[in-house]
Amino acid sequence: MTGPWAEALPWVIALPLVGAALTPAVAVRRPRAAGFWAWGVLLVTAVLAAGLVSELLARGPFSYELGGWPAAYGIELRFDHFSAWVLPLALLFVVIVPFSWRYLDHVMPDERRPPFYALLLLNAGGMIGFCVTGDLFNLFVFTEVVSLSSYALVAVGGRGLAAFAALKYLFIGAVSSLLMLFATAQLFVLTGSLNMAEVSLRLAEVGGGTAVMVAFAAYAVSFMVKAAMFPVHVWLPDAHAIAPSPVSAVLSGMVVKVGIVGMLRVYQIYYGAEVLELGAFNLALVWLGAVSIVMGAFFAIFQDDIKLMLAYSTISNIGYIVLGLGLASPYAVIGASVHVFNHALIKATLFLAAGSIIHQTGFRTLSDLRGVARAMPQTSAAMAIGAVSIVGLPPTAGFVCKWYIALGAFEANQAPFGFALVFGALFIFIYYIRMLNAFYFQKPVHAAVAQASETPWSMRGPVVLLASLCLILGVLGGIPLTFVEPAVLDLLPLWGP
Amino acid sequence: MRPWPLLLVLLVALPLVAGVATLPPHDAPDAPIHTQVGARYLERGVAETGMKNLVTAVLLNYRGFDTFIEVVVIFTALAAVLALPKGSAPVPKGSAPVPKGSAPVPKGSAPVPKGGPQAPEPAAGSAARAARAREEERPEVASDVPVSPVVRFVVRLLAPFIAMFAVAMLFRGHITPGGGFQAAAVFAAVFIALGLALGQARAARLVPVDWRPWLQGVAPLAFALVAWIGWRLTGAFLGYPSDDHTAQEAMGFVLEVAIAVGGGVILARVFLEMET
Amino acid sequence: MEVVDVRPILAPFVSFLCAGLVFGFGRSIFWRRFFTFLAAFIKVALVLSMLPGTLQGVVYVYQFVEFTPGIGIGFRADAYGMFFALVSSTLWVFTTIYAIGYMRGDRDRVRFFGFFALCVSTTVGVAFAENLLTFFLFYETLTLCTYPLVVHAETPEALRAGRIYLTYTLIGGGFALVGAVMTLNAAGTLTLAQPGILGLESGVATLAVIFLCLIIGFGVKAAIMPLHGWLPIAMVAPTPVSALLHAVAVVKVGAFGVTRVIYNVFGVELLQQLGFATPLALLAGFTIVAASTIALTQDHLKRRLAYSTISQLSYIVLGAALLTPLAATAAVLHIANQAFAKITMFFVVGAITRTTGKKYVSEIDGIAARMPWSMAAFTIASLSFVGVPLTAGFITKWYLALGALQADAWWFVLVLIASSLLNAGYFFPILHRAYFRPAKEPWPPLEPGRRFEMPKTLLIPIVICAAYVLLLGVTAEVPGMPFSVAQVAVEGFFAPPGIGP
Amino acid sequence: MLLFGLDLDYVAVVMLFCVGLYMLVAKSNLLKKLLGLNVMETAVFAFIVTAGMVEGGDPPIMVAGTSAPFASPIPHAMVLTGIVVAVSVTAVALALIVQIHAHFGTIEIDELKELP
Repeated sequence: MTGPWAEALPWVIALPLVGAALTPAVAVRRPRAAGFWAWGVLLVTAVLAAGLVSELLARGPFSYELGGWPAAYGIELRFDHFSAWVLPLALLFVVIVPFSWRYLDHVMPDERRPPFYALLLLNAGGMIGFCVTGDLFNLFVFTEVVSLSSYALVAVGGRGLAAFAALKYLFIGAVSSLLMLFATAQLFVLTGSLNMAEVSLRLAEVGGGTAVMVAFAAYAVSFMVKAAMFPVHVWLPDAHAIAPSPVSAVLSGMVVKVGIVGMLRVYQIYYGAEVLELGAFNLALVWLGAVSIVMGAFFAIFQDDIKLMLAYSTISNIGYIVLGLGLASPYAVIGASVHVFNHALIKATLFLAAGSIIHQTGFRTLSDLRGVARAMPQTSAAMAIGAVSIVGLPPTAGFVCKWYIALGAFEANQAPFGFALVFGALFIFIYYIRMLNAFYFQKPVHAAVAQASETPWSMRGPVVLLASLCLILGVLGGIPLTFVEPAVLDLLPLWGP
Repeated sequence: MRPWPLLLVLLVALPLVAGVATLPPHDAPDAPIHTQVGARYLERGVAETGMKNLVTAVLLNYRGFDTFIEVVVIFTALAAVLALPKGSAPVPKGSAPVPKGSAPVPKGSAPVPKGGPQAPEPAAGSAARAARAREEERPEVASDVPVSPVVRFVVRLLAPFIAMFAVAMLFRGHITPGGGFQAAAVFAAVFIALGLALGQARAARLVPVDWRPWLQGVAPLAFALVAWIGWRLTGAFLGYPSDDHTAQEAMGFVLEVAIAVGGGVILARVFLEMET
Repeated sequence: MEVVDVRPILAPFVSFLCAGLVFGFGRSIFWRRFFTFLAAFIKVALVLSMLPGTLQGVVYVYQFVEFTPGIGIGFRADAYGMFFALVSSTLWVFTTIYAIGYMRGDRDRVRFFGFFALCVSTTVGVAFAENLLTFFLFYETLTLCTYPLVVHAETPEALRAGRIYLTYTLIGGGFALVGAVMTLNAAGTLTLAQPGILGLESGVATLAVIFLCLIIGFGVKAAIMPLHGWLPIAMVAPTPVSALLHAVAVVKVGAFGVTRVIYNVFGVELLQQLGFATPLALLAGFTIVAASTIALTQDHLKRRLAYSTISQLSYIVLGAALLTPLAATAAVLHIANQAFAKITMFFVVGAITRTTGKKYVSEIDGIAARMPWSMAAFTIASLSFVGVPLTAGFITKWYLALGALQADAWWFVLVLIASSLLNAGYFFPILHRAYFRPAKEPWPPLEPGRRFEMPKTLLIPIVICAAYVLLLGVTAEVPGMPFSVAQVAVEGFFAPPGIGP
Repeated sequence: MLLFGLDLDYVAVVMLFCVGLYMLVAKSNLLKKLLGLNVMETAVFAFIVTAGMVEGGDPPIMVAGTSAPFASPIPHAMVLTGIVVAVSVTAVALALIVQIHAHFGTIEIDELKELP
């Protein structure tokens, strides 16, 4: 029962990956062409993703059996409602890549552009694959594509410190990947299968046990590291702050979400099998989420570097998502899932706007950037909208998730966390208001800042577009719900107490 | 010695031991790992895939998509190495502080931050030309330690045989342990040995500059091609026509060769790029 | 009777569009004024065009988009919302005229007028909000839009004031959000179309928390003591902003919110059972007296007005909390009465500062000779606050007193009397100095070629607003005047549950 | 082999994993850390291969001379993929270490931290 678009499912993964393999060859004469090539490939990918989503909306979740092998014997691709995330993901890439065309001028020489864009394409393809695969080992391999390209993308912009931040990211990321592989192997040993649905069924037969629990814990820790939850977030701030801004937007907005999507997949397996009582684990998630919110905000307050500030706020926002997942009530999980997308959008806005400002002025600290809004009004306005949005104030996209998760907290009778969520967000606003004050209401201290010009349109267009989307989705908050609600309602009947 | 690493290790070790302790015993033939999917592969693998080496059958056919992504991973490693800044710009200890982050070069009238090392290299025309220029400037022997004539002689003597071994692994892979990846590793080993013994420039000539952009991506491209052919023939991405053993073998062969060549080239290039 | 009509959403949208156009093309003075006035008049026309229907009991509704399942961003022009929208859209016209004169030559006028328009947009949005979520969306947006106005001067003092303002209002907003969320959990709906949506079955403790959260949330902007700290400090803003903040937009939105909570979220019946309104009434009574007392000690003109505002706002809260129809009428009416009188005063004070540079009560000896029109207007406004008959303020106090007696709470009448005396105590010295003290030094002469004491753009709004204060006091019972709208609104509050107004 | 109910092969794998982890967290030299990571990877691969083994099993190659029981082919394919991934990670890590060395002149964390 699949329509014509279902055939596109493997190609939506293969296209960016093959595009990446071709990038050096395509750009051999004109390295700058790599950027246009990558954009074209992502555009087609986005069209395919849109087709898949339309298929999903028309007929519900569907599978693709690679090589024609029945699900458990080959690799199964599964496009369910959570997979719909690939469409916004591809679209965000389509917006971010044009921004990087001119932005890279000050980051790297032309000859390194082809591998850079190849890495971006690999990153996109890896994430798309991660979202649609229905096979545990395949999930691991895609994780590695994403991680490996992310490590490298962190380091492309600078030398010593960038390489160091990337290496730190690599070590921690590699250990987390290993934990994931270990957990996969354990489940394989227990069930004899790697297909998620099959594993879930077989786990129900095998029943619980320490090994099942340890596998779950290994997955959880692994994905928490990927998502940069509070105690294991140490790799994130340096890596995200030091990377070139388009890369920061990708990493902060989307790559950390690999951890969240992964967690959702593991939930699907375990809840489907009903072998573990996850109430205690959910409670731990709620606490970790709350602590992440506060600690992320707390660290961010002391930052002067705008990108470092944004990087810390990612930790806070992941805290929201995890808090929502842990609360395990329908509204909370819906809010968390919606925030996966909204945060990507907001963070992309913020990082691209910050990148524009850095690109035009050459400064990156608040104290240097005073008064920049007069010189760059549109970019600063985008930054302001992003800042308001990330704090979750209406009428912006950030509010939607805060509303849902708060609703979920009270629905789950966890009122203290509802309060913590609402007021924790205000705590975060302290540092954004500092930023906005500096940009708008203080006198410039550098001539370069006062005389900076607006960015070229290839950079301003994406920023303005993303900022407008932040506002529009604040009002039309119901749109992401179309995809998220069925997925959550599928998942939740199996959910803990 | 600081105590916290040990504590961390203990903290990790206990749950892991607890986890593995409750797994089904691994040697038993009735363990799930042998009775589920694995059993079908052993029973019907040869008939379904036409490959006697079932590891290869799993690798290229049943779970061919994994292998596709796997060659993408190794291509990612090359792209990563290529994308990193080249050349050295050492900072002597105790010199001016390096600005945090990749401080960009401002445009126009903006003052240039002090972070000299962060400044970009001048854009060097076409990538290919630049790469070739770099190859030509490369000294005959990259290492500053002179290589002993004995080593050189032995390497030159053995290199063809090792390469032959790699080719054998590639072509006998369907019936003996071996296959594309193993061949790629051995190819790369020959290359690195030659590079160390004879100088990188001579080794680099083995992989012509003009071919590199295509050769390094040949494995993912071959997978995409085979996947497309399979899609046309059987209606499934990366599907092998189950009744046509010739087609199965041809497709598998293309993939193995592409993996060996692509993997070898990538590993060799990673080695070439790792100059200090 | 409910009628689907696009006007309730069009009214806030007009000034929203205007803000966009001002930001886009505002560098040209002509276009900036053109768009602002055009939008202001269109908005007044839109609101007025709905008035006849409202008086006949028609309610215009428009559902915009669904935000969360079952709860959309909806607009609903019931009588109370119409009343508030009328006040704010009318005053926007006057404040705009005044602001053009006041801000002449100031910098960053694009930003100023853009956010000004946004503030009005959100205020009307609050007025027409169909449910608590829509209400909250506009309520918070208002907070953000006023911030650039508060810190307009960009001095460290202004930034500090802005920070305090944001701290108060955003924390308040947080409470309001929690309250709204808990209401949705308890009632399953957030609509403001009914006289009360919560019921006793939710449990008294939950209801108490909801009441507390919502009252704190909206009470911050209504400046109920002890949540008033931001208001006097925010006085550093330019005078048109103070006028807008203190007379129309911000504080009234808070008071409006409190009224909505009492009458449309909880409902009279439930609150009478629960008895939550009594402490609120006591707090409001305390605020009325205490703020007036503080106002006595203030020498800075705008600060004295600010404390007066705090005191006057609690009339609205008190009126709402007494839970009787007559007191509710007073509360609704006072939104308009206080707005026109207080905006007159702010306009005058701004004009004094603009013309003579004086900011303190002690500095304005004999100013009536220099600025007769302004001081006449100020006198009318003062009389209104004291509650002299034939002014708008008298109507409020009369109905409030009747309402208090209706509620058997005669001691509030004492509060009202004390408040009137205190009002006289801090306004009459100003008049005394202005009219009867000789000037300490000669006032600066009229600019050549000018017939009146100040530019017409400043004077016209002052005169019209003062005239309106008198008009409201004299013609209260005339159909079509605010009083009749207020009566329709109050009928809605006290309608039996289940039947919309 | 079982001891006190513990499968010693698996326990050895966990111990190897811990040795690698210790190297990764305790060593100051970046190269040694990388080696530690590789040891950890090897441990996990060993775990997978061990799990796929069967008592007296032959390699799963269906040619003359082999007979049942066969080892499971899937773990071998997994490990092969894993090794390639590990090689790739190692390559990237080495490239980064080379850069760090070129830039700072050292690859000791202790010394890197003292740099301004």
